[in-house]
Amino acid sequence: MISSSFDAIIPMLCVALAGLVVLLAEAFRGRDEKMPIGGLAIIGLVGAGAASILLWNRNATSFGVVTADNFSLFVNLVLIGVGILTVMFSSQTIERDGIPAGEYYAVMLFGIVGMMLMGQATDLLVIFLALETMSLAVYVLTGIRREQQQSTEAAFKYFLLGAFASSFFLYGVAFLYGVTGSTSLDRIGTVIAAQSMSGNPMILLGVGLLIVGFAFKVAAVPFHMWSPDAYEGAPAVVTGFMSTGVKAAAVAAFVRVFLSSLEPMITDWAPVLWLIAAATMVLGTVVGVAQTSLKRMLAYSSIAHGGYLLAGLVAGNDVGKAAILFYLAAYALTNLGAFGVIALLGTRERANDDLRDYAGLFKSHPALAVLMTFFLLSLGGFPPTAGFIAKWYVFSAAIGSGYYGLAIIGVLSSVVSVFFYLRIVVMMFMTDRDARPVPAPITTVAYAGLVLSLAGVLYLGVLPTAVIDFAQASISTIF
Amino acid sequence: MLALIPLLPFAGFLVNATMGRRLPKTVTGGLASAVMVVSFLIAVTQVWALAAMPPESRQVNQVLFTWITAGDFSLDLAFRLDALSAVMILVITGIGSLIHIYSTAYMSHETDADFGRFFSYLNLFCFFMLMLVLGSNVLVMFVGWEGVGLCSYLLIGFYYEKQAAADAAKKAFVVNRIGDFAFILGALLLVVTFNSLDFTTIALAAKAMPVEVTFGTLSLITLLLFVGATGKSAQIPLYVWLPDAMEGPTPVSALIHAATMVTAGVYMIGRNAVLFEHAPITLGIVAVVGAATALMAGTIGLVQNDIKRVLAYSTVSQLGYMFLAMGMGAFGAGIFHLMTHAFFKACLFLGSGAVIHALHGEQDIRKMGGLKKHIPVTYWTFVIASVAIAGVPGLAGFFSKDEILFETFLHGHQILWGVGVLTSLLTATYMFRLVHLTFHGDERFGAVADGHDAHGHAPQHLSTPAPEHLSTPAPQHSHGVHLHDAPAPMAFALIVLAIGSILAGYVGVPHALGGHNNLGAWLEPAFQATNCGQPVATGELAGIALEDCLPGEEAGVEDHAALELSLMAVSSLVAFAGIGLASFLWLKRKDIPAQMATQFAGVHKLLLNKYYVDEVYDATIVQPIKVVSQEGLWRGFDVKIVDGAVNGAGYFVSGVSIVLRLLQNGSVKTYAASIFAGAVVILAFYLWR
Amino acid sequence: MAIGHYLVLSGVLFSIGAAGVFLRRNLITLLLSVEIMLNAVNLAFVAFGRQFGTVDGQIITFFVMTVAAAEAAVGLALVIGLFRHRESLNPEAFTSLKW
Amino acid sequence: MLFYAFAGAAVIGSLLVVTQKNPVYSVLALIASFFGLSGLYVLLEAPFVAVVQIIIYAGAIMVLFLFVVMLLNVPREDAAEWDRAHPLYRPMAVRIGGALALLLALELAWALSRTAGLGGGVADQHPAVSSVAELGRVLFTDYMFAFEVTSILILIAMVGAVILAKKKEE
Repeated sequence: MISSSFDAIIPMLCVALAGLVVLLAEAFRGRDEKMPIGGLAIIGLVGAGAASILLWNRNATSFGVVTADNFSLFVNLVLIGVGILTVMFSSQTIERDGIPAGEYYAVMLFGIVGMMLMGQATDLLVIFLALETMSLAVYVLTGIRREQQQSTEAAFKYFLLGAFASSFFLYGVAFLYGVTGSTSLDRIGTVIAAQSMSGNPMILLGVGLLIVGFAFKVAAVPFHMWSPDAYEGAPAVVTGFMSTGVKAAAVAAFVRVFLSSLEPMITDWAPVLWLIAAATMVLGTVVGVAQTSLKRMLAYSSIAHGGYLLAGLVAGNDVGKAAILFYLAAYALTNLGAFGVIALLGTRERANDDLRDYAGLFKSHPALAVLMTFFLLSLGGFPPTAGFIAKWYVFSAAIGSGYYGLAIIGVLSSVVSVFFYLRIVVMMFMTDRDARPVPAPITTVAYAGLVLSLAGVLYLGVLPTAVIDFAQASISTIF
Repeated sequence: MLALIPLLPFAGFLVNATMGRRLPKTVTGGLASAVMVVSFLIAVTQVWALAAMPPESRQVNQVLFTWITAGDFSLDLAFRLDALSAVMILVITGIGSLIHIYSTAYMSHETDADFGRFFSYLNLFCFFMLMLVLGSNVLVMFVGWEGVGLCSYLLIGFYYEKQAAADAAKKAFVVNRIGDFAFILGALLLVVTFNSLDFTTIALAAKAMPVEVTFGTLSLITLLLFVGATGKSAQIPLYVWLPDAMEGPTPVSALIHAATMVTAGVYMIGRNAVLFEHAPITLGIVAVVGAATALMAGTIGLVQNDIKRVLAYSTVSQLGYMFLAMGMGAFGAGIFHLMTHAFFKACLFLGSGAVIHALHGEQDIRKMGGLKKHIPVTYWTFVIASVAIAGVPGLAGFFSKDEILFETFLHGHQILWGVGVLTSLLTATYMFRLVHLTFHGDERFGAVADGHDAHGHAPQHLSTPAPEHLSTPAPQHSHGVHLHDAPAPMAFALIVLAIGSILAGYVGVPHALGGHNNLGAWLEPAFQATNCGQPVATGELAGIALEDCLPGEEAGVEDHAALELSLMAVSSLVAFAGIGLASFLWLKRKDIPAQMATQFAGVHKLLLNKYYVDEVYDATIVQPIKVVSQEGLWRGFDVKIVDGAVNGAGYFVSGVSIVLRLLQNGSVKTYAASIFAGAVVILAFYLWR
Repeated sequence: MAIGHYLVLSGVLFSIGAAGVFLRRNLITLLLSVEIMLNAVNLAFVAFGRQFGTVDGQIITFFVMTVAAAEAAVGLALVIGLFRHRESLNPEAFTSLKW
Repeated sequence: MLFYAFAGAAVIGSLLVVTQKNPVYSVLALIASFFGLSGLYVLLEAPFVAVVQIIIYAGAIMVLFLFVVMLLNVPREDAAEWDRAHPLYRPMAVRIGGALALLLALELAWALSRTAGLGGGVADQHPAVSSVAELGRVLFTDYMFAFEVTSILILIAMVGAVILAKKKEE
């Protein structure tokens, strides 16, 4: 065991190292000295990306609990993308909001380590530790504007409910351990496959509790209630980060656990997830309609998107698995872009995230308005954007597995969801109002981040084949 | 080369969208028109090349790249030019060019920025519309389908300062989304059934399936697609948005809401002709819905007083005709009418635009009259188009409408035929009512200021001040003030379209009149399931392909010559009767309409209020939900402004939404309770199952 | 003692902890309740581990304790932050984010 | 019957935690409960866990809690002044929470009662492994990676706690 190679953890090591360097750099920084700390973070992330690409197809494992199969590498790349874009947007906002740069980036990088580990871990205990690593980092980031009551309140709600849900998750791990004698996914899988377990109440308890834990992190109904509050209270960049990164990591682990070791019990968990997915899509969409805060509106939209992801998981077929990965990438780019725009329009005193703050944005910031429109159209699933292809895949996967109801609910809710995305577009293009406090001029780096997201959104929408092939290759190696 | 046809307008859009606000109007308008004209020329050369091919293999494919793959399912982003899409691209680029040219003059009062915005939307629309018709599979078509919806929305709401325009835009969007919902489901079901979305593949596969006598998968698919079509093409029950869409600038009404976008549903059925033919139940529904829409919209059109609304209801009615044809399986006739209708309806809309332009925004025909001598070009083109739509022999509308009625009769649907003839009478009547009230008789446009409030029953939309040209205050005209006729670009478009309204019918002169129904023959292969256009690579396919490629028999056509001639005589008589009736009522005995309005006050009111459909929707869906959502107003939630985007069905959702969001009460304990309850329920499910 | 006894005890403790989240009007007690839940899980792990005769259960317990400690640190920091804003520890005092 | 004594201590301690109004008492009750648990660990032949439970959990973590309670100096619960903001929901949350907890306990008990093979003594099948040496060996071989991960976890917690609780600058 000890002799096993370190290969599989190199991407994580890169990011963790970058986190440490960032912390040290901050410690040795002079009081008013300017330091390109974000650059350090990006170097680490790019290194991790390169490592992930080099590990492609090598199926490395380390310590018996970490794997670098193509599935996790795909998720890694998504997470690295999330990280890089977040850093690019943060470059503007942390200075504006007076957030301590070193700590902020360090915690974020450590959070990414946790997220990557979520996808790479093949042991329930390690998944739990990764989950906690990721969560703690995100709690801290949520509450990082401690002078704002909303920020702290959001962090505390998120924290308390997160801890609450984690204990359910952990209890589930305990039951699975109690039945199979191991926390290793392989071992659990073999034990479950060897003997029919679906009559065993203890393993059902375990599966049910694991669903609670994962569904909480994915913000699925009825475990979603933390997310609108946390998303609204957190700084917009952090919201973008956690609405994409946390969801991607949680879905990755969810998929790995449920479609590999718990796959034999699919008839047990699929109906539950079916209901959760349907409720999530509907509720996220419907409640989103009544929101006036953009962050909150997009929070509900994120909930709905979690539902679409779960629909892919329920479908459970090859198309569905690839669809989940593709959806993660498409959703991450789109949502980050949207939150990036929101973040850049805020000021230190005010988040400027009310719908009315967007009136006449096309007149004052035409470029931002156009970018935002693309992101919103993609979130709404308009062709030819990434969101459309992603939804198309998920729904055709659901139909392919015979889940017609789920597909109809999904299509319906995505049709309805267009209303609230459209409201923002209407505000930006078809309303005149210039009373909004003028935000600071937007830096080139932040703009570059937005353009990068847009390029990704359009690339995935117009030429999705390459990424889809990639996703299919990733998924086929493990399941 | 094929891809250039849509890409040119797209390039125009990019330029105008990014730099339009900084460029002078001549550049933006000129560029936008130029790309359309070039696109038209390319389309002509392409169609020319297509025509040079043998009829059975008229198909040009251009695969740009593979768009989507999933398992063994793969989909190309590909364009396909065949007989059907050839007709469509000629109509779109041709009439599109004319309308662009017309708009350079019509929109010249706008500011540079708005002018650029208008043309960028218009170009974008043409791009999506061309995608829609050129797409070789359902998904590419859907891209265009959604895109034109979006552009239509942007263009209807072009004068967004005006509440009515903003509301109309939202209404159009919401109604269209309902249709789109059905369309996507239909598309997904197609994937499941055929594992393909390529039109040719589907058609070939469907051909091998038995015709569904009872309601089956094909019927469901086609029905879902048809629901999508009713949204886009304004048929019962989703037609309500089209009359309101007249809030957009008039060239938009001509291009989008008469000539092109609204016909997308008809085109889509034609594209999937084989599929629909194997689902006779759906075809029956299509026919009945089409006929019912034609009749209903025709009756409403009879009493409307807004010049554009009359035309809007006329459009709905004519679209009903097209669907009637499609429902009869007479796809060629439907597309034929689509084409001729594009000419004369575009001409009518542009003519009405010229009238409105001349009168500085007046749209109420009761305040017009006697315009004949003031704006002769507009008058004559308008009359020609009206004659064409009325179905007077020799002009475009006659041939196409007659083919539809003939096919309907031939298929033994005498009732539907009767409905069609009745609608035809109505069409002639309301069109000439429009002509007479607008161009003949007394000049009533001087008395605008005094008479305005006297009309107690004026429709609501008229109570808002002159909708267009907000930038120019509408001066009150009096007698003797010179009304300027359409400026050169507008006149050019009108004249070309008027000529088209006369001549367009001659591509489909029926056999009974010694013609060869060239268009019908041209289109015929497009409605068959052949893959003759594809290079035949595999041996076993070759046999089938060759068999399919044999020219179709035209048996039995001549046998019905006598019947067709007599039916033609009937409809010609009907057309003349309608025109005569209108002339009698609104020129000679102007007291009779007023008397009838009082004598049949109930009917008149019913028609004037469009059968109260809007009111019924309002009372049954909107109002109850409004009440619910206003409960949420105590938190200072401004429904009118903020929630305005959600109309109609949207109110329902927002009502539910407001109730549901109350659960999110901010207390961490409630949230924990939700998690806890979820956990307990899941465990209970597992244990008590 | 039968393993079942330990598991039932663990279940009871877990339920008490979960109930505690709802019963008290004090942020700190809420955190303590979560600690009870984690300890209940620990008990289950150790009991299972004993049954299998391996050290896995015990070792997992250490990790859970570490996590608990880390959570406590962050949680208490947040409580202090909240207290600074409102001079209150009542969870209902912090409901500015809602709907 | 030591089991019942320790179990009783743990349960009563926990109940006290969630019923006491004064957070100081709650913390102390929890420590008492931990002693009960610690005793159970001894019964399960896991003496090292028992010791750690006392030293780390009760000794360090709980002291941290106590420290914060003292720092904030809020000896009792707030009066219900904030609760009135939600006349409808708060008592409901309490009741629902209590009912749900009861349901959960019943569910767990019921599930366990239906699971076969839980009746046997916990020590029947395998000999206990309670040597600290063995514990350490496994911890630093099989669980080495998990162990390393906790270092990041703790680092985040440290940095996070500092950022979140630090007083405002300026």
